[in-house]
Amino acid sequence: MGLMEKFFGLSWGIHPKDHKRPAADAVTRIMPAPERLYVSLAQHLGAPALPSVLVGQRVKKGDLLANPQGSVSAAIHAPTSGVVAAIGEIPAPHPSGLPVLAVTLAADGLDEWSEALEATPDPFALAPDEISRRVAAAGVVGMGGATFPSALKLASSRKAGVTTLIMNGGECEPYLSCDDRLMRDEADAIIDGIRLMLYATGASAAIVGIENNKPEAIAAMQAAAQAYSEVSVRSIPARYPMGSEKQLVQTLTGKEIPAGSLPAEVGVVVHNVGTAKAVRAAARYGQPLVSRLLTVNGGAVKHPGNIVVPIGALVEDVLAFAGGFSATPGRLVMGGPMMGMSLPHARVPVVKGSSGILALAGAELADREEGACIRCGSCVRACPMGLLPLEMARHIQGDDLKGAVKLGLKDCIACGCCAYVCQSHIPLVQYFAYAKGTLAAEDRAKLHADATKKLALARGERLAQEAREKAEVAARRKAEREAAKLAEAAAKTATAATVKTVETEGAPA
Amino acid sequence: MSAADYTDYQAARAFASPHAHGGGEVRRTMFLVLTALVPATLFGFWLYGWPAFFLWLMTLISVLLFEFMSLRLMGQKNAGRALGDGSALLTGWLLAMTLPPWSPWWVGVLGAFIAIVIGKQVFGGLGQNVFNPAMVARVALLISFPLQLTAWVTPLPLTPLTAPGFIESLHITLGQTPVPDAITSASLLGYAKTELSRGIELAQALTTSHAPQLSWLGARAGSLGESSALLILAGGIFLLITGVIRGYAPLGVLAGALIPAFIAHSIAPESYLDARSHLLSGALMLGAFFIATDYVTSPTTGAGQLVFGLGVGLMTWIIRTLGGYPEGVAFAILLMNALTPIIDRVIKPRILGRTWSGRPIVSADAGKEA
Amino acid sequence: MSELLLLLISTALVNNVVLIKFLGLCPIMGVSRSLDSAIGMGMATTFVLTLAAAASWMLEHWLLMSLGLGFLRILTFILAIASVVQFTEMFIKKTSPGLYQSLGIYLPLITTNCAVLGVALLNVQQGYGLFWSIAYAFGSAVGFTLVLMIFAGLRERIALVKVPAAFSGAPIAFITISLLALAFMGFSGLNIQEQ
Amino acid sequence: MLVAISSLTILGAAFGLILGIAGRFLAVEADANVAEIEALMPGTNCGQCGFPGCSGAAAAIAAGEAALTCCAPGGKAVAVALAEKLGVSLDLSGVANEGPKVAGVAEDLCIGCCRCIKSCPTDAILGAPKQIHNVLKEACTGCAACVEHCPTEALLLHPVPVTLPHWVMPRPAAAF
Repeated sequence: MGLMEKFFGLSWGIHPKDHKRPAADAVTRIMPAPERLYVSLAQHLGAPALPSVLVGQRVKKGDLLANPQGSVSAAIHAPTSGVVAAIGEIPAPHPSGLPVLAVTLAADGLDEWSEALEATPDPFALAPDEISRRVAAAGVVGMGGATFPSALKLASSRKAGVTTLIMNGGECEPYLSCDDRLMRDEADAIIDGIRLMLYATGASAAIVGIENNKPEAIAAMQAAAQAYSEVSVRSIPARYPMGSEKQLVQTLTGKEIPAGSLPAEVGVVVHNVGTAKAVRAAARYGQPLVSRLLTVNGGAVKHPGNIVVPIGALVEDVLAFAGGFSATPGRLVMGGPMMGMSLPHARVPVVKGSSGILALAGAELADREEGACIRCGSCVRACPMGLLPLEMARHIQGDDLKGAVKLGLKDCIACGCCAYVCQSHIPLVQYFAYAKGTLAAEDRAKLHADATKKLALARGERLAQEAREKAEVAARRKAEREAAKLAEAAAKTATAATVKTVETEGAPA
Repeated sequence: MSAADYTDYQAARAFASPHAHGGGEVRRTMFLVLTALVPATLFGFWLYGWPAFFLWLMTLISVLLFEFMSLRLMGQKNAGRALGDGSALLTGWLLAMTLPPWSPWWVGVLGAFIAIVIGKQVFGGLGQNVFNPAMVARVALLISFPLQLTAWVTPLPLTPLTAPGFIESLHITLGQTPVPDAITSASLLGYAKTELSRGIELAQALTTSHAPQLSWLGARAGSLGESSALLILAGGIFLLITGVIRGYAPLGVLAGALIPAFIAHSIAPESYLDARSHLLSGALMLGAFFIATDYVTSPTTGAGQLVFGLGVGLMTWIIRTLGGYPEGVAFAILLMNALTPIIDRVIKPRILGRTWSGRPIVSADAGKEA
Repeated sequence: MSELLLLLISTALVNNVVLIKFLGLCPIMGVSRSLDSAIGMGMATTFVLTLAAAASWMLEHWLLMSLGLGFLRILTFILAIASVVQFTEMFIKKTSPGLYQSLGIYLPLITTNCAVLGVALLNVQQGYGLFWSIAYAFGSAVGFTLVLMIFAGLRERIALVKVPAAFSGAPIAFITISLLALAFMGFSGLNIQEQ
Repeated sequence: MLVAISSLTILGAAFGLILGIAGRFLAVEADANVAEIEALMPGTNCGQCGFPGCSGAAAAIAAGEAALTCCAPGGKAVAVALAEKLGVSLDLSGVANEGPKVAGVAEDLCIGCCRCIKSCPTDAILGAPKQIHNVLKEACTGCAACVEHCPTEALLLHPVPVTLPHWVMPRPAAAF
């Protein structure tokens, strides 16, 4: 940091203490499947998957458990071989601890792969859309944490004519090192995956951006990418939130993504390096996404490190495998400390988007009572989006959510920089999450009200119609009755006449 | 602990991210600002003797007292802890530094009341006030008691025998002994103003033997903290280096006051003081580094702070040169405090992906797809 | 030209109609909840003040003085002011319904804004010519608008602040404006003409 | 005296004339915002406000005869929207904001009388005579019209259950 930068505070973002080592340097461990696995049906962005197995059914590792449902969704596969023990609700890996639908698998311990995997010796011989189809069949989602179905992103990038593929190796979150570890261990596989993604999207070049606090990963990736001119590996300054899509694209390409648009607007698409590996496994070997590398770290963890964990393993099993606690944790977090979710307890499953499990000791949390804002402006300087967090929070505190939206609440990426630097310990992100959630609920209520308004209108029309019909029927009846009466009267007169005639006729007789 | 102890973990509620904190504390910030004030204050004690120390002590004690009482009145349970954030202490300290050092005790107490109760607590306490409390008190005192608030004394360091002793100083602070005329002295700004109004040109007025002198170190008539420009500057640089303040507001204040002073002096040296006199007189340096940088009452963006500082500097120069008061920093700060909400509303950072007016930017590549 | 500028500065800042003369406090308190409506109110008042000053000058010099009806001064001035306000109200209602709604009752109440009558009467007192009367009125109106805007900005901020219950609402507004008046006293004795 | 009276009269007449002419040019037709207000109402005509349907309530609100908070199913949201539309400040302290509710049928109490079905403004209740009725949660507005019509108190309002995608981060409990 230069003197001018220090005196005038010119840069966005923050430089948190990264806590990445020694976990990043520990050898990767592989966790065997525990006895029971709880595979959530909603572990991707979009609609939950629809189960395609029955309770009691025997499945092998990689067999389909649930089909995607709707336009944005992803398939889910068995992480090991065993028997489907239940399909029901389990606590979700989410701060609320609310239930989520899941397939419970009793592992048989054999860990047998399914025979139905479609392997291809040369995936580059396939059509690009076929690669997307295989990625979709393998249930690959974004491994950075956003969990957007990757196949959809590949296909839509191709349609949008994306020219540059940005590979996110930033891993700017403190504590996490799974991407770092993956790049060190499997650089060749990642580069192969990147080339497959280039092929599938039709982009001409890929840039891998890696923060300069991971020199080993940069070296490994550069060595692996040497043979391919279309893939370049770039070192970027370590700064949080460098791994955020908008910030990464701007740093690597100088292009600014317009608000409310996808990166495709400026001709780029961003994928995580972990996704590249999953894409390769899907395209080359037909292997679905059934396990992932994640970081177990935090002050309360005895042996921090990176572990390959089957999807659906309980956090408590993972922590036990990692070696347990060295102290009672103050908080369990899934993901990084800046944007990760606090867990209500350890009996929640690992999902495809879990990049880390942190057991933070009380001292690391620095929890304090919220104080009054002293308008120091640290949050304004830290905000990577150029927002005014203090003003937004002030409006939300005063129940003026619309005022907060006017200040740019919808542009907030919830990176947590503002709350991290806040001297008064104001939970700014919580204010924004509360406001966004409340506004979304209001929008839903409005949609609901519009729908019910239509129903009420339809009912009104129907009642009017019924009344009209009733009136018509009544009128018709009346008319008929009158007609009948008339006819009767006419008949009477006629008979009378006839009688008369008869009488008259008969009289002479 | 064994691996099985994870079951002990029980989260009481949903915690929002982030789960880490940078470690910044209001208390630490306030402590750093107080530290930065120490050298200038100690020098002031040496320069003006015991009365200055008594006034300073009186102000600080009453500030803490009023803050404590206000917090209790507002139903704050742990008022003692809230007191520990140091904000009231800083307000009192800054106020004491702008008062004439030999003022009677009630000046300090009344100032503390105005600063804490009217300037800060009625708005809701820390962070809620719109005007700088110390400057509110300073201006209110100046308007109410112009005589006491302009009774500057020539420096009488503790060491020489002519300086008042401990007991004698107590009498001065308690207001029982009036400050002898022989040792009162006008500040340079006041002197220049008086002489100009008498029709005497500056060049002539400033060369006479009884004209107040200037020095960077601050051996001149003035208030506790205003005297030593050098030590105040050192404190300011300390705050810049520790990252407590940023350079925008101080730069703005100095530029806003010195540029017009320099221009006016170049054009008509007989009626306008030079930039150096402005820099080393009165509270300009203190205002630039310690008061214009007050978080609560100044804009939050860098550009806003620059505008704020320029406004303070310019107003100071205008009031000093053209106004009825010899010193204008306090008024200038209050005036710009009043404009701060408007500055904050007009000057905002640009949101990433949006134009300055808030519409999404149009990307250069957008046309290509069509 | 410079004289005109000095008159404007002196009326707008040094002898500010609100903070130094304490005229027109009713709209200052009433329409300062949001900056946008404050700007609208400021503009409306500027229009009324300037026009009313011109009209009252004409009435004073061409009617009252020539007929010796000085005792009718206040009555006629109020008549002129009321008419101008009525016209302004119609105009705003036509051109900017939103502003009309946000100003509400305070728009017709410009009639009773003592700053308007006060400035017209001060003009007579000081014996300005027509042009200077208008300049004086305009300067006062600018001062009024300035204070209204500053005060609205401050109140927008205070609205989001946890003011103790005893002080919330009008009390804190009065305290704030008193502190603002304190700040404006810095301009007192601003001796521009002489230098 | 005469001069004074006549000059004031003439003056008044002159100003009146000017204003009259101006009034002709600047005339504004009174805006009919009843329709706009009605657009903000839930539109289910449940009648809980005591007016004949939402249009009646909208007319009453426009005329200033009804409180902005009169709409029970709309709750706080509608009151705030109305206040914004009409540009008035609103005292929300009297509005109970318990969150959205839906009706539910207690199956052991329902006798299948069909009275609730007829009362529902959005056709959200399904059922046939002598059959246990059921509420379509998606169509229910929580207006409570059916609750009054149920002879066995089988219909009750329940808060809408919170689900994972609809969970909202709670507001921080400000400590200061």
